[in-house]
Order: sequence, then structure tokens, then C-alpha cells
Amino acid sequence: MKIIKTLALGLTVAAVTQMTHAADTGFDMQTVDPEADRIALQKYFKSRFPESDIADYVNGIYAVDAGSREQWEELEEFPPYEFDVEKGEELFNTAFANGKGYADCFENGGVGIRQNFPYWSKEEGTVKTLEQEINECRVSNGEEPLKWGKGAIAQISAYMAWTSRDKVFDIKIPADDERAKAAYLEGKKFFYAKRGQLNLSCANCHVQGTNIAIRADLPSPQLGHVTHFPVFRSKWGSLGTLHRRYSGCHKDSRSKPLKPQAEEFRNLEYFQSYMSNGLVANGPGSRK
Amino acid sequence: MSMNRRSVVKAIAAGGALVGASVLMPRIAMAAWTTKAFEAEDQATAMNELLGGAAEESAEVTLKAPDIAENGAVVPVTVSSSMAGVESMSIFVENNPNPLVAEFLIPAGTDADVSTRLRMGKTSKVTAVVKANGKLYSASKEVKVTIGGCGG
Amino acid sequence: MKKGLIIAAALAMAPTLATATSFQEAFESNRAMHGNDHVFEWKGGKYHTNHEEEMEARVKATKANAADLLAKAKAKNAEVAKLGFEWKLTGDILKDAQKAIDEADYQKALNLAAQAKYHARIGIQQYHYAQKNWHLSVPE
Amino acid sequence: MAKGILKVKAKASGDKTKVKLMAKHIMESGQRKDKKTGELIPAKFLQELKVMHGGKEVFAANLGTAISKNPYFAFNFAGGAKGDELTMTWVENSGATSTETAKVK
Repeated sequence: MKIIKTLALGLTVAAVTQMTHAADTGFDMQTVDPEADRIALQKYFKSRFPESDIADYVNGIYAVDAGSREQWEELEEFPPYEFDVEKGEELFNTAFANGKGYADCFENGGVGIRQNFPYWSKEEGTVKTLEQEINECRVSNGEEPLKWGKGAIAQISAYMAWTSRDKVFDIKIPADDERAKAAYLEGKKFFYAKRGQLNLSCANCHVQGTNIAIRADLPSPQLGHVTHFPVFRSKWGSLGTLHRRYSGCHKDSRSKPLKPQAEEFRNLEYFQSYMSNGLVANGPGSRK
Repeated sequence: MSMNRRSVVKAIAAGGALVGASVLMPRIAMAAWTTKAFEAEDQATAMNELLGGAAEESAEVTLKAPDIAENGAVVPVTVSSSMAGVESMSIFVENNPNPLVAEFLIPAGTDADVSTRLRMGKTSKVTAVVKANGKLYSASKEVKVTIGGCGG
Repeated sequence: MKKGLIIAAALAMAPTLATATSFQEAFESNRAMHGNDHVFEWKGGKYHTNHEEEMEARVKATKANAADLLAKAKAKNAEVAKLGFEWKLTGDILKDAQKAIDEADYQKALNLAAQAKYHARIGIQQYHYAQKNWHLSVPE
Repeated sequence: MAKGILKVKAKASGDKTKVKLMAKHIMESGQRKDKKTGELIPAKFLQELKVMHGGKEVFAANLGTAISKNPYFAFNFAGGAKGDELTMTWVENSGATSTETAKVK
């Protein structure tokens, strides 16, 4: 415990010396610059893992760890999520009781649009995620909302991601609405804030801790984090949404997880997705 | 490799509860599932029950498996052999409760090259046994199964 | 003489240990090394290594006292939950404390309530620390 | 035909057909306990699988409970052409069985 503390202290001190360099990426509404953040993150990973191609970060940890990549490639020979994509397609195309369907709720009939989520809704003054809109589509057509973490919502989301493969993420932060930038900043802050009994931030494991074993797990890089969701995790033995993973990660730091689709999580998704701009959507994915 | 009594009884009991003969038919047509081998709790017994003996190590048997399994629930494994006349290929995980994982029957014309995914409860030696021209050859590899830190 | 040496050593190791001279650091390192109920010296004064909640639990083990500390712990946890920094195990510890009260094991209830209250207090500290310092972990 | 549990990717290339198949099946090992009741969940797993092409057996497997959930197999056999039909028969330890078909691509 003591050692951990001392280490943490050392890191903090080290971080202070970095602050002058890092300050230009912005920590408040006056200075925050999402595009500078995105470029800085890519540079960070390029210098940490010079061998890895930036475009390959859509494959998470497998972009930087050859040993696990080989097993993952074996899994991808016949990915475990295929049944779910099939089921998702069927659900997506099943009409509601009122005769309408998911295709009526989304742009382009819901096909090939995953890379545009989440987005800032000026009307509602909040970040909207794909899963959120899937459920809103149901409710506005008189259907019960689905549970957020797994099952049908993950399958529908997986099918929609499948139809969007190789489309480039292009998350926008509208300049004419300060609240959008504020949401981004909140997400960034969430990512870097230490919390829980283990006193860990997302960044501790997924920026500084990338590819450094936590017992037997290798944390994935933050760059490209959201591109491949929903994900079939061997650990779960099933498909799960991004917010299910957020809850799990949150628990791992011994925090009480927030509810899926909580504003904090949506802001976090907004920040993380912006960081993945320029990378392609490649969901659903399979992970350990 | 005849069907032993217990599995016949089981098949009849199960088949009877369903559609009877039509369910039973393909079962008999297939190579028997050897209960004694699959239920054996040590590898030597399992191997003996399934293949009637022990295997000798051979460089002509290739077992591809990870050094460290990402997840013990899904360990990708490929068994292949350059030998001619391969009749079957079997996989054993020594430290599993029942070491015999699977037996693949290789008819003439099919490559002696099969991939699958298996479960490992803990770190163990994994052994592939190839039966060719009535003889048994093997290759083994230790696969580590570790406990992850990210349970959520 | 001895003191001088320690200071020299601390200076030599600066800046890593520079902040270790605060009371908080002195407290934490003594707590980590010796556990609770240890007395240490800091800038001429004598201090013990107990958390404030542990002191709060040192009252007569009665139902009223246990219920009182549990109520305080719950209030503190509600406060940290509102900030979004509640810890994972605190809710269960609070439940266990209530169970101990129901089973008339008031000392156990006091100890559990104290632990939960401590978790909540540190969670709140974490929140305030994060507000001020989150940007320190942003890499260059 | 009732929807099967097998998903098959069979591709003819050169003088061979490459087959990858996956079965949607829990492969319950019989060694897991129900989290709520604490009782063992009875084993339920695929025991046998056979693949036929043009009346000839091209692959057969006898399986135990250590095959992963959603069992996966990949193999190659000589011959086969685009449009050919593969016939797969599986048997569960419960005695349940079914035959499904898939086309070579």
C-alpha cells in the first residue's frame, strides 16, 4: 500500500513537471481544444508504440500486444458475435405493433450511421448515444424500452455497427453551442479523474497503463477505445454495450458504477469518440 | 470402437423421450461417443479408453496453442500432421476434470488439420494425439491460464 | 544531529518526497507502517494514527450509539454519491452495519459504520482533489 | 425448415473446400453451479457432429464438455465446388439431434 502511495506521489510530481507542456491541450472552457487533444493522444501512442499503426488502434490491445493478437485473430476467423449480428438484423427489421420500425427513426434507414454517434443535440442540450436513440425509437412507437447492458439492445446496436464498418468516425463539437464543448470537457475530466477505493482514473490504466499487466490483464489503449463496440467479451460469454463495459471498468476501480446512459457516461463517450475521429467504425468486436 | 452398454442405454432413454427410432438412427450410424474415455478423470485412462494405448511424441504432429491463454474459456487450438494415413486426431487437457476434450475423425481426402476452441480450468499441458496407420503419435504444449484483473 | 541527517536525506530525494513533510503524509505513512493506535511525532507534537471515524466508534456499544453513527455514515455516503464518487463496497458495509444492529452486535455495527463513513469521506476528498488536479494526469 | 443452430462458411478454393462452422450452443459442462440456488447445472452439450458431402463423410467429431461455448471447428476436404450442399448432423448428450444443410460458396 505504502509503495503504491509513494509511486502515485512520484507520478503526480512527474505530472506537474509535464504540466507546462500539456497545458496547451486545455483544461477549462477558455483553453480546451478537442482537436489538439486528439492529435496529442495520437502522438502519445505513436511514441509509446512506434511499431503500431494508428489506424490499427481500432483493434484495441491487439494493436500493441502481439501475443494476444494471435489468439484474437483465431477468434476472428469465426467471430463469436456473428449470431448476435444476425439476431440484431432480425430484430432491427421486425416491425413494432404500430407497423413502424427502427429504420423509420434513423437517418438513412439506420444503415451505415454508427460513426456519427454519439452526437450533440442542440435541441435537448445533451449528448445522444446510439443505444439511447434505439430505446427512444421504441418508446415513441409505443414499445417498452430495452435493458441497456446486453441482449437485444446490444444486438441491434451490433447490427447497426456492422452496416457501418469502415466508415470513418467524425464526431462533431458544434462551435455555435458552448454546451457541446462543456460536455466534451466534462467527459475529458471524467476520464482523467481518479476515483474509487483503488484511486484510479480511466487514464491510469488506458493511457499510462496501456499494455502494462494488471495481474493477467493488459489494459487497452484509449485511442480507438469506442470504435469496436458493442463487444462480445469472452469473459461475459455474451455481447455487451459500451456502457456495460464502463460500469465494469468503474467497478474494477472499486467505484460504485453509475447507471448506463448517465450523463457522465454519455459525456465520457463523447470525449472518447472524438478521440477516435479519423479511425474507422469496426464494431462489433470480440475481446478476451 | 463399439458403443458401450451405458451409452446405448442413455441413447435409448433419451431417444425414447423424443421421437424414437428416427432420433436414434443417425446416432448409431456415427462413430461412437466413448463414455468411459470422455468421463475418465486422468489422461492416461482417457487415452487408453479412447485409443487403446499411449502415444509416442512425434515431430510430425503439430499443436498450435497460445503460451498464455487470453481467456481459459476460449483457447484457440489447431492440430495438424504431415503424416499420411491419419485416421483421427484427439485433444487432451491434462488438468481439466475430464482430460479428453474432443476426438476428430479424419476420413480419406480430409486434411489432418483441424482448429477448434476449448476450455481450460487452469494452467495445463495440452496434448494432441494423432492416430495414423493404427499407431499413436503426440505433441504437447504447456498453456498458461491466468486470472485477469478486470472482472467487470 | 539525527534530525539534520533526515532532512538532508529528504532534500537529496526532492522533489519526489517534498510533499511527504505535510502532516497528511506523515499520518499516512505512519498509518501504513504501524496501523492504528500508533503514536508518532510530527514537528514536536504527538499524534495518533487513528482515523477520525475510528475515534467516533470508540463510544459505548449501545443501540443508540450504533444507530447514530450509522445514520451519520449513511448521510456521508449520500453526499459522496451525489458527487458521483461513491465507492463500490460502501453500500454493502452500511447494510452489514444495519444487520449487526438488528442482531444486537453494537460494537460490530459501530466498526462497520465507521468504515463506511471513512470510505465516504475519502471519496469526497477524491472528488475535490479531482476537481483541482485531474489535468495533472493528462500526458504531454 | 426450422432454423438450425449451425452457421457454416464453406468456400471452394482450388481442389479443396475450406469449412468453418460454429454451433450456437451453451456447452454446459455440468460443473457449474447456479449462482442463486448453489446447485449444479446439469450438463448439456453437443456430443457428436458429422459433416457429409455428396454422400461421403468428410468430417466427424466426438466432443466432451471442454469444448467452448458456441463450438467452432475448421477443416479442409478435397473436392467440393461452389453450390454443393453440405449435410451436418449433430447429437446432444440429451439425445436431441438434427440435420442441417449449407451451401459451399
